[in-house]
Amino acid sequence: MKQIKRMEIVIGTVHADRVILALRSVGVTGYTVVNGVSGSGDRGTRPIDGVSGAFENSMIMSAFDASLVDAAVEKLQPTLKRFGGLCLVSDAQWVMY
Amino acid sequence: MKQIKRMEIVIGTVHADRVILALRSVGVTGYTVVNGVSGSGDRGTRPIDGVSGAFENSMIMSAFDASLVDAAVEKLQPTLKRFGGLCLVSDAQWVMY
Amino acid sequence: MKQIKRMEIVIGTVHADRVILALRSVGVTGYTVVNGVSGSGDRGTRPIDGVSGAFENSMIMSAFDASLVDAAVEKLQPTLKRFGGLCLVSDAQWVMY
Amino acid sequence: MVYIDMDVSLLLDNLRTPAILFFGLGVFAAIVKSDLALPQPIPKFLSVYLLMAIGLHGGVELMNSDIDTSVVLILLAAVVLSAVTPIWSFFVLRLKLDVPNAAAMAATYGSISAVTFITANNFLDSLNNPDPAYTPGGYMVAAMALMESPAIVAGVLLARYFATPAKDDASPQALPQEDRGKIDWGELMREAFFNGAVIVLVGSLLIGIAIDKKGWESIQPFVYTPFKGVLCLFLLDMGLVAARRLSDLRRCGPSLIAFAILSAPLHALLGIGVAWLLGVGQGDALLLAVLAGSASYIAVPAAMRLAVPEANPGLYVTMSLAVTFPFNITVGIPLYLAIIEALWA
Amino acid sequence: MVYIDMDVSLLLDNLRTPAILFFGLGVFAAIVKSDLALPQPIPKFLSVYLLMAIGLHGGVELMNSDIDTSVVLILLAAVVLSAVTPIWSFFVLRLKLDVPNAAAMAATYGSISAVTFITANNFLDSLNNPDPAYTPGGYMVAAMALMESPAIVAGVLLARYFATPAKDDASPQALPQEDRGKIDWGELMREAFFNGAVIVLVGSLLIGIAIDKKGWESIQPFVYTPFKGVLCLFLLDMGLVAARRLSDLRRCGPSLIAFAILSAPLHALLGIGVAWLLGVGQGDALLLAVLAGSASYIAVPAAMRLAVPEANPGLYVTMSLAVTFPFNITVGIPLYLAIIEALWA
Amino acid sequence: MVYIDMDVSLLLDNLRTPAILFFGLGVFAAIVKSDLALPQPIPKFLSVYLLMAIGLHGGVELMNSDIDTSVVLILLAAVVLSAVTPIWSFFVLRLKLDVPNAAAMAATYGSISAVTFITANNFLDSLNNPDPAYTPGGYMVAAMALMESPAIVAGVLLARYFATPAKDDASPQALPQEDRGKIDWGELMREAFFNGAVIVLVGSLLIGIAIDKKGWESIQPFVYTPFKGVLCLFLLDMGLVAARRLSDLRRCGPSLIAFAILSAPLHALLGIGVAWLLGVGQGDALLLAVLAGSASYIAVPAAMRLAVPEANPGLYVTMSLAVTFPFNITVGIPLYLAIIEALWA
Ligand SMILES: Nc1ncnc2c1ncn2[C@@H]1O[C@H](COP(=O)(O)O)[C@@H](O)[C@H]1O
Ligand SMILES: Nc1ncnc2c1ncn2[C@@H]1O[C@H](COP(=O)(O)O)[C@@H](O)[C@H]1O
Ligand SMILES: Nc1ncnc2c1ncn2[C@@H]1O[C@H](COP(=O)(O)O)[C@@H](O)[C@H]1O
Ligand code: NA
Ligand code: NA
Ligand code: NA
Repeated sequence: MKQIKRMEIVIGTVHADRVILALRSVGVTGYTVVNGVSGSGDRGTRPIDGVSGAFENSMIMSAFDASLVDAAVEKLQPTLKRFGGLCLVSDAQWVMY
Repeated sequence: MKQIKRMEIVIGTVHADRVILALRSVGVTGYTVVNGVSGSGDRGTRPIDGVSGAFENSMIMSAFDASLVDAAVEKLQPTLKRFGGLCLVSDAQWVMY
Repeated sequence: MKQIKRMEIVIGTVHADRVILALRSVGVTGYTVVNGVSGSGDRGTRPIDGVSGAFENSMIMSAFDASLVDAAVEKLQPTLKRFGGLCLVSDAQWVMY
Repeated sequence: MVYIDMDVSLLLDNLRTPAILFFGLGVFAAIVKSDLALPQPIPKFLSVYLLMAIGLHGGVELMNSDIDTSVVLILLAAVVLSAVTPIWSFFVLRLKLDVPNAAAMAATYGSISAVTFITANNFLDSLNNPDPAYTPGGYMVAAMALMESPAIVAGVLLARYFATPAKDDASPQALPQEDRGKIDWGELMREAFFNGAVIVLVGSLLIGIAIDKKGWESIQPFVYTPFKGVLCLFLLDMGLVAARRLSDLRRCGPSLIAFAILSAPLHALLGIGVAWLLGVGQGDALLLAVLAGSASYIAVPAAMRLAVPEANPGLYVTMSLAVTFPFNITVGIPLYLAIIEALWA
Repeated sequence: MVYIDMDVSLLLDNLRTPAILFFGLGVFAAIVKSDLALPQPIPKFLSVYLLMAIGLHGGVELMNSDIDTSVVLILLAAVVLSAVTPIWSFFVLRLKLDVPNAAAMAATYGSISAVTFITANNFLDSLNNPDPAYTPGGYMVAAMALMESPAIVAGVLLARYFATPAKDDASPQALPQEDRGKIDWGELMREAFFNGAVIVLVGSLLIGIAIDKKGWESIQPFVYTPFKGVLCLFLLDMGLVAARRLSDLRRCGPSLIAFAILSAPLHALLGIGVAWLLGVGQGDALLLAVLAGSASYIAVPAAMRLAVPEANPGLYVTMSLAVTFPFNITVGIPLYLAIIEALWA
Repeated sequence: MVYIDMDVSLLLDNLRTPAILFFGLGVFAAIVKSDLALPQPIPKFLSVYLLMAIGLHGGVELMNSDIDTSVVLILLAAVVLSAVTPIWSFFVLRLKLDVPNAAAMAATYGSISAVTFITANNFLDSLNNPDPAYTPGGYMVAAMALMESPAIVAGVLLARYFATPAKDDASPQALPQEDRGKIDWGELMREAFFNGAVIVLVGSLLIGIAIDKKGWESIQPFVYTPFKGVLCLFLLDMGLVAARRLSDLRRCGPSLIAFAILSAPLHALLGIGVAWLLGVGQGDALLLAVLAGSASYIAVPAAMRLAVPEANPGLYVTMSLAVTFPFNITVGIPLYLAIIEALWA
């Protein structure tokens, strides 16, 4: 098992592509996306109300080496600043196989 | 980055509103909800079998200050006791922007 | 609150049953499954493109006692080796009720 | 002899309708462990469609039929049936189950299955019988609409009134002391009467009554013409789901399975008896039998998970979906009609 | 007196169409806190279907109608209306809102609601008026298709041109200094013209023009015959969604609600005035009124979340969906027709 | 000259059918990076519907047509084609791909695309040719149903028999030593014969055979009348998906793309040759050509991810969906018919 960092980002689905581009730009190619997520944050509640998709969120989870965290965060900052969202970083162990 | 706590709750979708009310009542207004989740626990397997929605679960993730954990747990206990579910708390760092 | 391990597995939906069987075989009966997940990893990008379901992933989260981790990992290794996927282990506290 | 012959031919007629064949296809796919699935929310969508369609059509028919005392009596009988069957069911089930599980199961069996009702309608239709007594009245949809809520109310009241610490319950903690006997009437009424399935059915029925001929004609190509085809697709999914639950039966035990199989014809006989007393036609009688004999797997489980969370849905949904529903749509419907034909002859 | 009588009877006619009754059912279900829901992606699927159906039918009708100068003038008027209404709306809204929110709301109200348009069509149809002036031309669908993009472009340009740090915005950080006034034209055009809703509508219109009679007949049983029934199901969901948003209205404040209610008839009057000047029939006039008076809740919000993320969708979607839309489909449509009938008489 | 003229007019006829125009709209939307999408499980729902509809209709037609030796021979030829084309494809593909990828791709191309088959049917229909030889028989659906499984079996057997450590595979670990050559026949049969797509198609075919005229008429308004319209919606999504995969083509390399484009007409010619030998009509010949020339993107990929997980779906799904499918439905179908008309003349 390898010690790594697990990053978790929640952002509007329409902006999820920017997050993925930012991650890729620092060399992170592994990620998992959960669509159809709803939530509440600084920008109010975002129900998935079925008519306008404008409120839908996505959750992006990515595990990568701790050395990439700073670069990733730096690349993500402008997107988060502009479009809002949540970004968490935690420790985890990667089961190698 | 700020050190916070990440709470993760899995509960029947029909009871998810109670969890959100409990969180809000202690001042937690940021959370993310994933619907259409299935699982297995003390109360048996809950497949999403398409006819009755009675088995569907939701996963609620919320990041907040460590100081709120005890209050949140206390508010959530009755709901969990009555309706079952899973509640995990872990450490994470919040990327400020 | 009880100190436990939180395992998180991302794998093709068609292989998710094997993961659950592996967990059950070591005595883990609590888990949560999120279907309809997309992602990117060593085996390329897996969009949910709507025609062929061949690319869809599932995310399986399971919380259990630290003593079971080694057995679970051992059982999961062949499936991960054969079909790919991600397996993370992290620390969390289980809110007892 | 004659009755048995009739029954077998009715049975075969029923088994050859497209809807039942698709149910069989779903069962087959589940048994051979096919990966076939109609993922959510498609089945939910189809079930809203079916409820809307049956409600609208019932409402329109209701407007075109004479409402006399016998109709009022049928509706009354329907309400009474759905309120009373849970009570005896509860006491029978208590022999094997704790209070919450017995109450939830009782509510399930007091209520109705809209798809079984639709399938019975479909079957009557496929018989092509020219006798008008074989054409059920639009008020039967109203009867169905009236049978969901009383059963839910009865079940919740039983659960609250007899509340004791759960015994077979898997959860370490049972209903907390302070909750016993306490009834939140507002919430109970909401779950019984404003349940999604109830709202769509009752609302569509009322809309069917409210609209004029032109309105009905404008929506008929969606809510009426393709109805039987959509039912096939829905039953394909029901077959998959029911058969995939069969593996849960082991955990339910033989006495519960016996209840699930026997209560259907028993309740149906009760319905037939009431129909006979009221002197209605064969079509109405069959539908009343099917309403009494069927069990809910949409509206009631949703209400029970909220109101009686201590009960295990793995019991009441499995019984209703994997045992009673298949029994009714394959064997039950033609059997009930054979009995009715024998009695009415 | 006569006008008011007429209006009331038109109003009642409108309220008795199945589609509006289902909208009411949805509102009722939300108010009584029913768990009824049509989960995603069903509403998305239905909305793609409705846009495809209206586009195809419009295209086919367009091919069958004479294209003369008056048609070209109507199309031009439509474009101008949707480009100009956002501008005055923006300055009015600026009294209460910061630049991004005022711009997003202005774009929302300059654009159109396809479902309101469809409902108006449906209403005209249900009147059964033999006068050909009551049958709108297929080019009205083209007019609708032309009104989405200009409003989006106008909104984004207003947001960029007047960009200042947001003031009511909940986010701690406003539009970064370097973004002000800077316009990514490629992205803007993509959001305005290649938006999913715009593509389906315009594409289907063009396909409706391209196919021959045989092609249309082959797809008509799917895209035309069941159309009004599908609309009922969609409006059921719209009722649910609109009423569930009512609780957000408190946070919006009375002046915004006043704008949402008043701008509808005001813009509709503008549309009626233009129609009157162009001398079109009552059917076309009603549709132009409805296009001008309605506000977007699908295409524009999607574009605004990308292009003006500083604006709060909780404001512009709520206003358009929970206030203007219900107003238009219940009261607005018959009201506008009553005005038109008075003017055209 | 004559042939070329004919081909161009057939090509234009084909490109003007609504279904193909919607495919084009989807491609356009993807190319301009529109956010248009039909999210899961809508496409899955539509594909189950299409398989069910084509199966039922085929079954009903089969009952109405005379089953003679030539029909049996066609069915036999279909099975042989789908079992044999993977073999030569495998050896050709091995020049560029490792064993698992070559085997999975070979199975993909041996199998069939139901939507291509439906589109060809649609095209024949749109020609309105009075010659009965242009109306294909219901047994062609049976032929299609028979062609999925042999290709899957062939692919898995090839993968197991020639198993060596993967070479182009991105995964650090190849097929474990102990798995080589070992075949789990039970699992293989389940994946080949009880695959969701196969079950729905074969099951609906059998149900179509089992039901009587009345049964068919009761479901026809859902499974037959709106069929061509639903196909448009599905092809809109196919256009989106196919074009969004175009960017993956770079990674596939020119030789694979050449295979994807060339194998379609080559296999189709094989099908035409067989049809010619059997002396069938032009309609049947076109369908056999299309079955032989098309590649799977639903059933086979699902089976390959289970049975040959070492193969990269990014290769075989992309080739089949983004190259062969668009080629066949736009150019292929009219091309094959032109060849058939030349040969049969
Ligand atoms: N503290 C939090 N915990 C969990 N999710 C959050 C939190 N804050 C924000 N989110 C998620 O991120 C989305 C956007 O957040 P915001 O930009 O703050 O409105 C919300 O709709 C939530 O889904
Ligand atoms: N140990 C666990 N790990 C992950 N998820 C769990 C666990 N226990 C319970 N869950 C989830 O919580 C739901 C309700 O749990 P329970 O009330 O224990 O049946 C289950 O259906 C699972 O989705
Ligand atoms: N580093 C990672 N972080 C998050 N998810 C990952 C990562 N690597 C792989 N995954 C997920 O696991 C799936 C299979 O991974 P792989 O077998 O490496 O292609 C991917 O499609 C992703 O959804
Ligand atoms: Na009953
Ligand atoms: Na407008
Ligand atoms: Na082929």
